[in-house]
Amino acid sequence: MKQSIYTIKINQHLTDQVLKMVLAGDTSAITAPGQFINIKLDGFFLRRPISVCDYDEKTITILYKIVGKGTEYLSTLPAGKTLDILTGLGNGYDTAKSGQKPLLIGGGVGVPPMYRLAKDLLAEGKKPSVILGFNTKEEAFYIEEFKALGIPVHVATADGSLGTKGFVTDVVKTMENYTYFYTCGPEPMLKALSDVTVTSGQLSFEERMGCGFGACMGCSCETKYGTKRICKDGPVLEKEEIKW
Amino acid sequence: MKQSIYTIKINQHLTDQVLKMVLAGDTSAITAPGQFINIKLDGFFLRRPISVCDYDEKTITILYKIVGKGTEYLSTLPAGKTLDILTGLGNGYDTAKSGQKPLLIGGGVGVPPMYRLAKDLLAEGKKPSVILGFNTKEEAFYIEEFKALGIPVHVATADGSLGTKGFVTDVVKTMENYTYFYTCGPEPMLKALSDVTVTSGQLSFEERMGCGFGACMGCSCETKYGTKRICKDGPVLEKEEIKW
Amino acid sequence: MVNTKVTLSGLTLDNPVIPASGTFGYGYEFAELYDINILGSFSFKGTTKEPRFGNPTPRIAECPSGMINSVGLQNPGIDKVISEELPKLRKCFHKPVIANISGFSVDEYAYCCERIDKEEQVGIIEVNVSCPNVHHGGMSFGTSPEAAAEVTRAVKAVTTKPVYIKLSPNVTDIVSIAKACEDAGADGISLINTMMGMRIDLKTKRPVIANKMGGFSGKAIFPIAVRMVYQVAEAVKVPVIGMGGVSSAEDVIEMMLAGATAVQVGAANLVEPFACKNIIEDLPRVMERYGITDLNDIIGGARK
Amino acid sequence: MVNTKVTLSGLTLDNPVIPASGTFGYGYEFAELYDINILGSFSFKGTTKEPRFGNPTPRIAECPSGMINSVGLQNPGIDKVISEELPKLRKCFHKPVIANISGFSVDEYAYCCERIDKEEQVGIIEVNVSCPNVHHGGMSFGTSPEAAAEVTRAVKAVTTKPVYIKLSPNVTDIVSIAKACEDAGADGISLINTMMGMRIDLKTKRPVIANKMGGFSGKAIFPIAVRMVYQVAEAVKVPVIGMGGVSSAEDVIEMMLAGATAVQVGAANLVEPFACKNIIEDLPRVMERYGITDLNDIIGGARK
Repeated sequence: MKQSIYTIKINQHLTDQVLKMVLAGDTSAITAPGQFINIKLDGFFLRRPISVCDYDEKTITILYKIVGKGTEYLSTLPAGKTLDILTGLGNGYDTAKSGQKPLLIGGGVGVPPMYRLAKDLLAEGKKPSVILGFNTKEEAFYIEEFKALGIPVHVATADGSLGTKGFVTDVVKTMENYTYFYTCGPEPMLKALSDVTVTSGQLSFEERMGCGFGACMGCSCETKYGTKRICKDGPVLEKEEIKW
Repeated sequence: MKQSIYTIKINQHLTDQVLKMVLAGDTSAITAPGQFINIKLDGFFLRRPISVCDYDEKTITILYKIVGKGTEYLSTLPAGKTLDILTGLGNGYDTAKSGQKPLLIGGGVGVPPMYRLAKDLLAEGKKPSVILGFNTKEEAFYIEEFKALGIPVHVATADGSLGTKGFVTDVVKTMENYTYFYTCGPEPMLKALSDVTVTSGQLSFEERMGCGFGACMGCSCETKYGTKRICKDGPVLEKEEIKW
Repeated sequence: MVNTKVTLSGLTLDNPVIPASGTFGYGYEFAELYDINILGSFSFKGTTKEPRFGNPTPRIAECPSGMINSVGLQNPGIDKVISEELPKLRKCFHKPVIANISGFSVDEYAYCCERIDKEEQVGIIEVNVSCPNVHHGGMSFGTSPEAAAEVTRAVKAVTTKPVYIKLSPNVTDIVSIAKACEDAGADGISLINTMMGMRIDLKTKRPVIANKMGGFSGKAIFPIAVRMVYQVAEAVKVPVIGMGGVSSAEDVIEMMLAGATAVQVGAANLVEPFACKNIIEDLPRVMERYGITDLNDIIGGARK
Repeated sequence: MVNTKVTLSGLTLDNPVIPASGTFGYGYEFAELYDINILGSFSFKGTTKEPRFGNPTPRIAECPSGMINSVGLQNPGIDKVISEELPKLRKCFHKPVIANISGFSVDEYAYCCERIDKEEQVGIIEVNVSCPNVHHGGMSFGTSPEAAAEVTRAVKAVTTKPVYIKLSPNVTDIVSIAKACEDAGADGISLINTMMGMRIDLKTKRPVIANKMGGFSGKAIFPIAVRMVYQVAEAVKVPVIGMGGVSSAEDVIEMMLAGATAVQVGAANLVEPFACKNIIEDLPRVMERYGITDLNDIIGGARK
């Protein structure tokens, strides 16, 4: 983990409620896809944890949804404004276990971390496929960016306004011989996926956090291998250890 | 009283601890010299009351000293930044009672309101003289501006590094046939002045305020004519009514 | 179209927003700023039998997200309030007001409440039991169920209008005190009064407040107020007026979800003179945002 | 050159800055960030006889200038703390630590304190009496002078090291409880623990915290903490460790002026991982700014 100051380069709407923010600064603490950053916001006490969508030597890209006053304030910040951020938080996904044809499943705000994960898997010479789930076409985002990676992209919307009508699980059921799965999204989706998937995999969980770096025990959960902190031992857990 | 948004045009140091700020916005609520404004600052609960040094149709000029975290923050604000301010607060000085040769006495942060007061008295065809008191030459400010009004300007410094060595009262004792006096400054100075002055006059008081517009009774004081609120019935009181 | 009307002991308010006692004077400073008849009601400056200057100054201290005041119940006394303040107030406020009464003995409470009860402008009598009891070593009436109940009984015996007891939060068991007041005949409970707090000036190395300690209010105490309103509303049958750090329409809704039938706005008025006006204007929009069509539907909703 | 050394019951600290229990784990998360040996000491995670997962999640809520937590004393239990945590801690922290002990019965407090008393890493035992007493309808030990004194006596009977009682602020009369602990043999008093608070989610219309209420901490409660530290330090002869919303070197000095001999930093560590390091580095400069050459000169200075 590192604490550093970042400068907003881009902060623009992708949909009515989802924005893309590009932050310039030290990215050396980020060690795996699926990790998150924790952002200090003027006028708020707790930092706001947001998963990393992508990063390079000089910038971090996050895609965040306006869900409360904090993210609402974040959405109003202009390029050039600086932010105090903790980076390199959480365990992230382990790409070593993916096998040759891993399946990546992102639901809503769970979509962003799948992007960097897909890039890393491709870099390792693997052949990932991605399934993106949204409520409606209006709420869908980043589909083109995933397609630009040159990987199979399946989309599901609850109202059928885009791609398959239904949930990501409906698409997963149609997929064959995938070697592993990685997912991030709302807990009901994660639960459903751990039931319908035929391989083992890694699931990224959300929980209200105090510190985001393992100090306060605010976001603990019980696993088959004992108590874990979502912020430090997670957010990624293995299918086999999860107690539903 | 009016609440409005103002834009900082100038915010520059006059001395190590005293700054001049020019604010652009609605000045229609200001009705008399010696009134003050109450400034909302991000990250602080209470507004910060500061006396008006001068104003015109479009701008307000304040001179403020860094005395705590609030004014320290104020001193860091760049031109262009906007502020939520209450204007037209307090009773201000009554120029009608001045006579032909009023004496204006400002001590330290009590100097600023004397400037607009002098201008108004001049505009009424009177012949004000001003006495400015500071601790040292380094802490002195606005002397040239007062001289530019074409009025007699006497300066006293506690260490004698500028003007008369001593207090404003030492200068007052040497003054002859003034018709009235107006003053603003630290309470010990006000007390001393009410003793050495040979005419009646008006004194502006400071007190920790809650609201600044008469609602909370935080800054009450007892006078010979009953209880008054420094923020609403003051800050200017008449020599005769003050209970020391 | 949403409904913001709520009813306190038979008194229907256009909306639940009520400026808290001591932050709105007797109304006129604010009447100069906006038509205060948009308010649900308002609770006027705490009134005592004798005129009071209050505590020595400084009486005000800055805090993170709040402030400390030690005004000490400055007021002109019950006689002048009835002979001068209420007639002046009648000119700018045409709704029933909440008469906030303080005392330093049971008799003084009863005396002032009996007097104010006869004023037709008064809709509700709000009894502040946070004052020290001069007959019991200055311990606040509000810190003991027995003392709070004694005041309640004495006031109820000489009044005809609804009596609400305003409780102090500086206690171990707010519920037992609220219940004691209800059992003693209180028509409703107002909470919370200010928390006892202190700041020290690093330059002078002395307390900022001349009286050393004072009443801490503002956004900072909102989570404590919500907790106590929730606990008390769960325990009593009479209506609860919630207050403590309320400064937005969202806060009003949160207080009502905790169990408040109406909500008072205090310190916010002092830093934001238009706070109540803004809250009242925002309320319908915020209600719609959270799918609320009638405020009466959400009172105590968080307990369901 | 200024002196920041202070002494608690014979234990001299390089500076008065101590991370508060529950905000610093058992130290290693922070040891990865900076050399925690710069700390005066630190109070490790509240430890109980049995391992505890704590309360259901969500356990955290945002507040103005603060936060609510309802972690519920998650800890591996006294056995594992002694067999695993302390040996790990010894590697990154070479000073005496403050052992924070919680319990749900007098016997449990005594059992855990007797065990931890034998660990040479432990310099002070800090007994958290804010926990519910399972033998008395879950009323917190810290809300009654008798219960707090009973815990103090039981712990003192089986320990050799200085015992500090950490008090709950959710009481009517903090002084009577502090005095009862002192009379029962406490070597010092730590205060304040968190305030009971609650937030309600306007979207779900339910409390944010799964347990409904939780402990409110952060800058927001600082004025309440300063007031209680002032009151307690004035009333007892034993040293007081002050805490509650401390987040800057200025706050440390204000707490000491109120009467604290040492100061704990809690919630600030969670939002500012380098909070204690920053405070320790700022302290000499801030002391000079306010003309303080030795921190021992200002302890209780606001009372003089």
